[in-house]
Amino acid sequence: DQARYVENGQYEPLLSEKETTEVDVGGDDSPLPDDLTRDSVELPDLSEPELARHYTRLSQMNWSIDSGPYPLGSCTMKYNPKFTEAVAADPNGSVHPDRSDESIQGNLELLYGLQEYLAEIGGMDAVTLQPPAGAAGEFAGILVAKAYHEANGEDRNEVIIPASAHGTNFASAAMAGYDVVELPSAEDGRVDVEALEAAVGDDTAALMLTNPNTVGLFERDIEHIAETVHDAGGLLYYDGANLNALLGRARPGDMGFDIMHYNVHKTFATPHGGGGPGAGPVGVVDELAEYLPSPRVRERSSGSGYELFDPEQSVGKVHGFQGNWLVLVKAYAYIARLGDEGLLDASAKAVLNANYLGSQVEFDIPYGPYHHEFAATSGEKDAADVAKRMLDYGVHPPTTKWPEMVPEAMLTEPTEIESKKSLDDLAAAFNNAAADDEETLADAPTRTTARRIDQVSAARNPRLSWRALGDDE
Amino acid sequence: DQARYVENGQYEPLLSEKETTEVDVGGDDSPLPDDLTRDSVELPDLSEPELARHYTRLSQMNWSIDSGPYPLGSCTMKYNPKFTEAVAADPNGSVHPDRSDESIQGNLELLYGLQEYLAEIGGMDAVTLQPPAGAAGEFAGILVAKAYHEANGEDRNEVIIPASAHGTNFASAAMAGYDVVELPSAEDGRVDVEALEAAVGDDTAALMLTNPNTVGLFERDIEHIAETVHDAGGLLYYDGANLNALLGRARPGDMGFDIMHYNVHKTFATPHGGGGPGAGPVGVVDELAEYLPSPRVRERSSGSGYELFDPEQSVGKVHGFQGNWLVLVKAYAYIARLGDEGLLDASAKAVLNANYLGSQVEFDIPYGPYHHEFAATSGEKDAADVAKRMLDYGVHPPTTKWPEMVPEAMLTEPTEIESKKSLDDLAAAFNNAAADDEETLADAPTRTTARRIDQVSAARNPRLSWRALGDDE
Amino acid sequence: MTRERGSPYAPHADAEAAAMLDAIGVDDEEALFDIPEGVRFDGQFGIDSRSEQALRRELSALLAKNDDLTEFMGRGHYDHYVPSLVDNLSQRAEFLTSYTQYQPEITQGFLQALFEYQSMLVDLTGLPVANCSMYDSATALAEAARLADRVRQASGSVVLVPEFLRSGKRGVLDNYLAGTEMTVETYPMDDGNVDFEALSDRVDDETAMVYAENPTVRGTIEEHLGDIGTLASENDTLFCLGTDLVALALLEEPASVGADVVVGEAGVLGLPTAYGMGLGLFATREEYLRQVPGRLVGISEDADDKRAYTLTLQTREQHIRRERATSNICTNQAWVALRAAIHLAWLGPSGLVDLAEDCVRDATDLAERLDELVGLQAPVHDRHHFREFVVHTDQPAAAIAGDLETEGYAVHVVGEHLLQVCITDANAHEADALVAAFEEVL
Amino acid sequence: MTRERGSPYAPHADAEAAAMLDAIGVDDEEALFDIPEGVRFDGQFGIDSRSEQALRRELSALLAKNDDLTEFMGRGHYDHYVPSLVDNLSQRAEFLTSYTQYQPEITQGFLQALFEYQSMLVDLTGLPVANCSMYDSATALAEAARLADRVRQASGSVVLVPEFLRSGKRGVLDNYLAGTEMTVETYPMDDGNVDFEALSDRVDDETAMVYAENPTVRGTIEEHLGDIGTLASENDTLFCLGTDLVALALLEEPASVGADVVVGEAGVLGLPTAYGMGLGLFATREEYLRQVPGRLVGISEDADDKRAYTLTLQTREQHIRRERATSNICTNQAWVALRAAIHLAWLGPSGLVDLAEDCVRDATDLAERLDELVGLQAPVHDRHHFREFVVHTDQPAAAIAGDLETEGYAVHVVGEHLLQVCITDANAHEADALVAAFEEVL
Repeated sequence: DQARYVENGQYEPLLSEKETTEVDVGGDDSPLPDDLTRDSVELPDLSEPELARHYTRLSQMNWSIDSGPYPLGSCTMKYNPKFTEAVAADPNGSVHPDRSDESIQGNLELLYGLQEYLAEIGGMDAVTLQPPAGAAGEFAGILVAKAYHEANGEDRNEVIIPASAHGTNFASAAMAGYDVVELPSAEDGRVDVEALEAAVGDDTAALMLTNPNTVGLFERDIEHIAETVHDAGGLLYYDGANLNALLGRARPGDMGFDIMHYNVHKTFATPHGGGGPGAGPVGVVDELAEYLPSPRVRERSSGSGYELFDPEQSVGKVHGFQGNWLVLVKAYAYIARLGDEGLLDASAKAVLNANYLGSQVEFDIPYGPYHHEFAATSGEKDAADVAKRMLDYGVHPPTTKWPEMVPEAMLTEPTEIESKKSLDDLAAAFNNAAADDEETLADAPTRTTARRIDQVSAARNPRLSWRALGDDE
Repeated sequence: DQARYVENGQYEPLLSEKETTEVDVGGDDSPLPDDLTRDSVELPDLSEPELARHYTRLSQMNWSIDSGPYPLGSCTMKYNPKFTEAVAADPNGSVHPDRSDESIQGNLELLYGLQEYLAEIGGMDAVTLQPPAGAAGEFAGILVAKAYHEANGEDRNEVIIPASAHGTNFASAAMAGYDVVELPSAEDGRVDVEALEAAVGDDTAALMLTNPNTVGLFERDIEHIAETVHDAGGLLYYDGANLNALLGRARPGDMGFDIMHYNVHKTFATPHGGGGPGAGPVGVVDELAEYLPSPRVRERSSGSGYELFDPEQSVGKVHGFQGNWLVLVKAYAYIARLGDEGLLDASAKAVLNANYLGSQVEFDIPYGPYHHEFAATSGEKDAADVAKRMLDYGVHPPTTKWPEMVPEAMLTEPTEIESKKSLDDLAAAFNNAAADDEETLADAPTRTTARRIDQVSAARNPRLSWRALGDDE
Repeated sequence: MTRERGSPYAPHADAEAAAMLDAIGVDDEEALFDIPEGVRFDGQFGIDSRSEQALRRELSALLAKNDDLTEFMGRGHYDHYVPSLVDNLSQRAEFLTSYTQYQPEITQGFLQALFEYQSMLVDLTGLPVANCSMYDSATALAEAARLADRVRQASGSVVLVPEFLRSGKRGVLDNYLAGTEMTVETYPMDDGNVDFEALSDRVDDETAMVYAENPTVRGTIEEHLGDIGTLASENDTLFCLGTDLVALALLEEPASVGADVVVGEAGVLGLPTAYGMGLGLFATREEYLRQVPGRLVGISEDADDKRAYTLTLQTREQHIRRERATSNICTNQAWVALRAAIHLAWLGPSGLVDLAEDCVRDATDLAERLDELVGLQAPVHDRHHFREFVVHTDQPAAAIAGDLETEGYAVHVVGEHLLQVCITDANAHEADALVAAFEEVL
Repeated sequence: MTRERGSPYAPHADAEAAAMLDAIGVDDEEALFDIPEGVRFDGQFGIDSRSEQALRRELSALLAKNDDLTEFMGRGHYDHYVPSLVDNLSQRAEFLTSYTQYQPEITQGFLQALFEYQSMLVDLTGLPVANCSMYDSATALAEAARLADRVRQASGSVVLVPEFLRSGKRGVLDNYLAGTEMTVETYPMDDGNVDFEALSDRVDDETAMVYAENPTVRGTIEEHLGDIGTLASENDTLFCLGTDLVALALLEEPASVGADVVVGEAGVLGLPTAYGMGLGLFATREEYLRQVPGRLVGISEDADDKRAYTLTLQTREQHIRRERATSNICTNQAWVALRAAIHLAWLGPSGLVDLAEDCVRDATDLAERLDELVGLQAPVHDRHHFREFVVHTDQPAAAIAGDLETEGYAVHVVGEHLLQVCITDANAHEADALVAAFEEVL
């Protein structure tokens, strides 16, 4: 929060605008003949102090969970405990993926432990840690379903997904080659059971569901839903994005789900890193374990030590190696730090916080009772404008205009880490923005690094590298 | 640089304003009888996420060398190489000071190596690493001088110090029990040799000098000065604050100095930490080595390994243990990273930068030729006001109103780490402020976290802890 | 926040929680859970909570169970020295603990860093579009094949890949294409390079994409890239080149050899060995822009007409286009891209080229030294090498590798009598020791 | 910044340096040096530049030469587990790489953190003024004695210190008083506590200050603090109490026992074992405010009438008052104070009290267990203990300590037949192993 002395209309010049050098490649001193090398390389050329300042400045132009509330609905932005970074930085864990099992017993034991923790938490029988993100987990999970059906000689080509589901569900199912059947919501905001009954059939490979759903409601009919899908020969897939609501109180496996993924960068507090890396382990019931990606970790039959193994009918690989190791280490550390009581309390406080915040926000919340998140509606006001104005009140706004079942939706998930005071500030930001007039909203934000950014022209005239900048810029 | 939503007139509430708890101490579960315990403790009581946000926010309200230019004259604010932190964090170096020499050969070897490096760089024969700061080094050095004179049966009670010297010189000499004789500057800004000749005598224990002096001038008459002091039986003390100007080009030992301290948090780039810790090793010529603080490190007579030893006529201790170990490690790493060529280049670029910046600044610079720093004068304008206005131009201002030999002084030391572009920005900040009218200057700063702060009322009505805050605040 | 039990990262003092419950109008937290009795879980996970201190000790001891081997391993996962600057800056909470940049006005910093990452990939590949990350080189290759599926002009549905391809990469490729019409076939290699004649025979109307690597997984530098580019172009098929961020600085520029898509590993910079964790680089031609998978950062202006950055062309992505998205990718490797960018910038062009040249020199030297040992022939392929090379062993390779492990060194076994050895700046100082260990075990 | 040689942290490309020289009007950098020929140095230091990577390897190997001993050591330098939060936040460049807060408008963050540190010391000591650091507990004690010299009402010039005082502390005290009229004398101890009767006999008009410690350097908890306070007050002499940040949470509050100055070690929190590096705490009464050494942060308002922090009462300091300053201290331990404050806040009041109580419990338990071993009697002093205690050994203590070192444990030798053993949360998990090691070597 120092003086921002903006020069030449840039908040911070690009590395390329500071200094670049073009160096020749090849020639007499080169270890390679010229026909195997490029001619030259031009790249930024700065000293370490200049880089330190550049990135320190950039960081100061970036919101984070350590900056303040970050209540993006369905994103579960929790505090990332600092000690997990120290654990992940342990050089002993820094090994090559082709090392012999015998020589990396530490890594294997940790991964095995995490498989066990996750299986227990989700009520699943077997877990793979390979998928490097939630969407990769979905894809892996759907591949498992596909392999299962194919092994049973069944040709099922549809995956049923509620309209309010995360976009990745649709994309992952489609990537696996499935036709997507979209399921409308019932009036109460939950799965329309009749519509589901009508939709399931011989073509149904799976139903993908998150629970609580994307407006925070528990699918009360989950037992019936499961029965319906199972009776039709389909499988039930659980999108773990909202698992933080249920820790220790309900488990997807107990609800009848056959496959699930875990978003460790949500539920288990691994840092989101401005977009990743995450990890999306997949858990399945016993019957599906043999289809999981390969390799997994198991105890050696000798009873001492661990080994990698390929599940018998494995779908193969969804990552070139074994996924995002550093992220998995942090997830393990988080789970072990909290233990049973901590996990139980995390979801209790996450739900308490959402409900308290909801009670303080003056916008209407059409659906309830909600758990870890709620979808308010900004009504007459444009939700995106309200969100921009909230920036001026020193908080990050919720997810806006999604899910579409709520008009001008503001999907809000404070997580358990916010204090009452912080929630009160957040509520004030909502309510102040609600009280501001249209002009103020349209003009917002005014107190941020950058003012309102023109998204349309960015897409219409894509400039995606510094080479795309004209000389006049 | 996010929205600053200032609440209740505070940029960031105090920890105590967020939440405190008073817990009872003693009672039945206490391991101590109540008459040996206090009754209760009241302290801030916050969760880790709240603390992370608090201190992240505080940090963002703080200028640093990674924020931009920090040209405080005589402070030598260099970039602090990040890798030195990793070296200092090595758990193997984290040992108790009472460990046996045999069991901490790593620490001892590093300290010995640093003693040797520093001796070589300063042209000194023996070095102690014990003083935890520059002023502590001065004090230790003056104690050495005192012990030397006493051992020689001489009763000398005066230390001569130029008027332009650092305040610590005066205070350190006084702490050691000396009367301070202040030496005026000659018209050319250097030591007034005639005045010195008049001042030295049987009472002269030492002359304390920095070279280049505090307006960046090399004391051209240093050989004559040394002779004068030595002839009178006094010793020559070198204040190492400005050593960065001379690395590899001139050494205090070669100039006739008998004692010197090194500011490793200046010359050798250890981070200043918002005020410390630093380290102020002291080097002396052979004749004084036996008086150095105890213990020092030497090679074992067996030729293998290192040991601590007490110099025969040691002045004893200036720190409870062996000084600021973590700082010394970083200094060693910096020196070894640069090596001869790097050190030589550091001073070349430090002097180049000061001279280039000086050539671009429109304020008058009365004294020269200067080396690593120059003292400009803001003339009719109040130097403190100009400095406050420079904050608005996105840089840290120079040291102001000191040394007093330059009216409205702006003592400026950019160090070697600034690029031409950065110096141009700095010059622009000087020159823009010079062009601003009095009212603008008096009103400055306007773009900073806090506006101009009232220093007088802070001192008149000291409120030094949160207990001193009234209920209305 | 004086609380006896529960999450250490939930700040609620008991009194605070009570006030909140009161405001909501319920008696306790359990009343907020709308979970049918039948699916309630009232068991225990059996996970003991440990203090931070105990846990650090426990996990440190756990990871210390790994044997402390000096690795001379590569084959797609490489170790280069990562400067402290990278750790220091990337660990800043504003970077590490931020989410995807949905509100660009307060995430300009990360957006600019990703834009700079994209730009450096553009500089290095010569292709004008680079996304801001895929998971790893395997998924990047698979996404390239899916892009080929979407953009192919002809009816071709065959993806041609080299005979030598890591099984992990092939596995991912197969899975990503399982939902398409595309099939994967291999073409032969000739002494560690593409068997260009054989490849020419294979490319026809049915070919949707040709994939080649430089360097190859066996460490050889490919000598037929220009020919492959021409071949692909003549057959209206896509040429996808696999490489990495260090190799790019030295070897032929992808654009100059006609590459349509460049994929590979960018985590060679910024990440130390991390048990296979990676960073997939993905760059392509402008004409395929709207078919690119993953996130793109572009330039725009804000209401003050200042340059600003934003995620752009999001209509390609899953959260908007859903089942018609170019990919399902959402969470990606943004932070690893940030690290790679810092590392790249720290090296600068000279440092990067020097590093790349050493990858050739050191591999050449080490191969020569091993070749001098009785019982070893190296390199097996009569090519130039980058970082790694294959060694023929007279004795069974697995036995030698096992013995080396006992000596404290890890290398790859890639055939009954074949080892693979990788050398970089991270282990070059141990080269003498490795040679000595080989002498010991032979 | 393509340059072949020189400082890696100076950014000048050759062309840039040339342009700058041109602007100045000289031909080369050497022309800028106004150094007489006679004192020019044209030799070499003989220091080889090493790359960051090589240097990290080299120094890692160097420090690995230290024996890896589990330490049960204290005597003024203690180890408590430092949470990762402290490292993470204190390493932020804005804190670590900032200077003293001479421009408060852009250094509010550090000023507030130091103000909070001062405030927590005030909370813990009960005294209204605390500075924001001395170098360590030894220099803090010495500064207290100098303060006593400045504020003393009577003619007294004797500083009374306990018979058991670390020699380092005593040495610093002697040096700091060498320039004054003050002298230092010792008073006897009685079974690890102050021999109050003997002390009473010693205190008279000549006494300027009485110094006592709680806990003492032998780990005993002092039982006569209130009496000492009264004694001092009755004799118009200053009572200076030495303690530490953890002990303060549990033991008698300094203000309540009449302490005029509190000194001691605050680096017990925030710093791990650091070869004796410390953080001197210094708190005193309001009436001595203008005689306090070191930096003070106070509250003020800015031009917008908002609360703001600033260094204050600087006229006490060397840069203004020069030879009449309260101390020569300039650079202090600000960053260590920041770390201590974060650690303290992380613990919170309950955590801090728990930690302090464990210092009593664990020391008591360990002493009991060692007492059970044949050949050891512990604790030697029949007092309550905090963190550490003295053990009598039937065999020579040095031999036992040497043997323990061979077993991997370090303890203090404090007499021919006396060892001292310190236990904290940092080594408590090794207590069983220590007892076993004792059994082994006895």
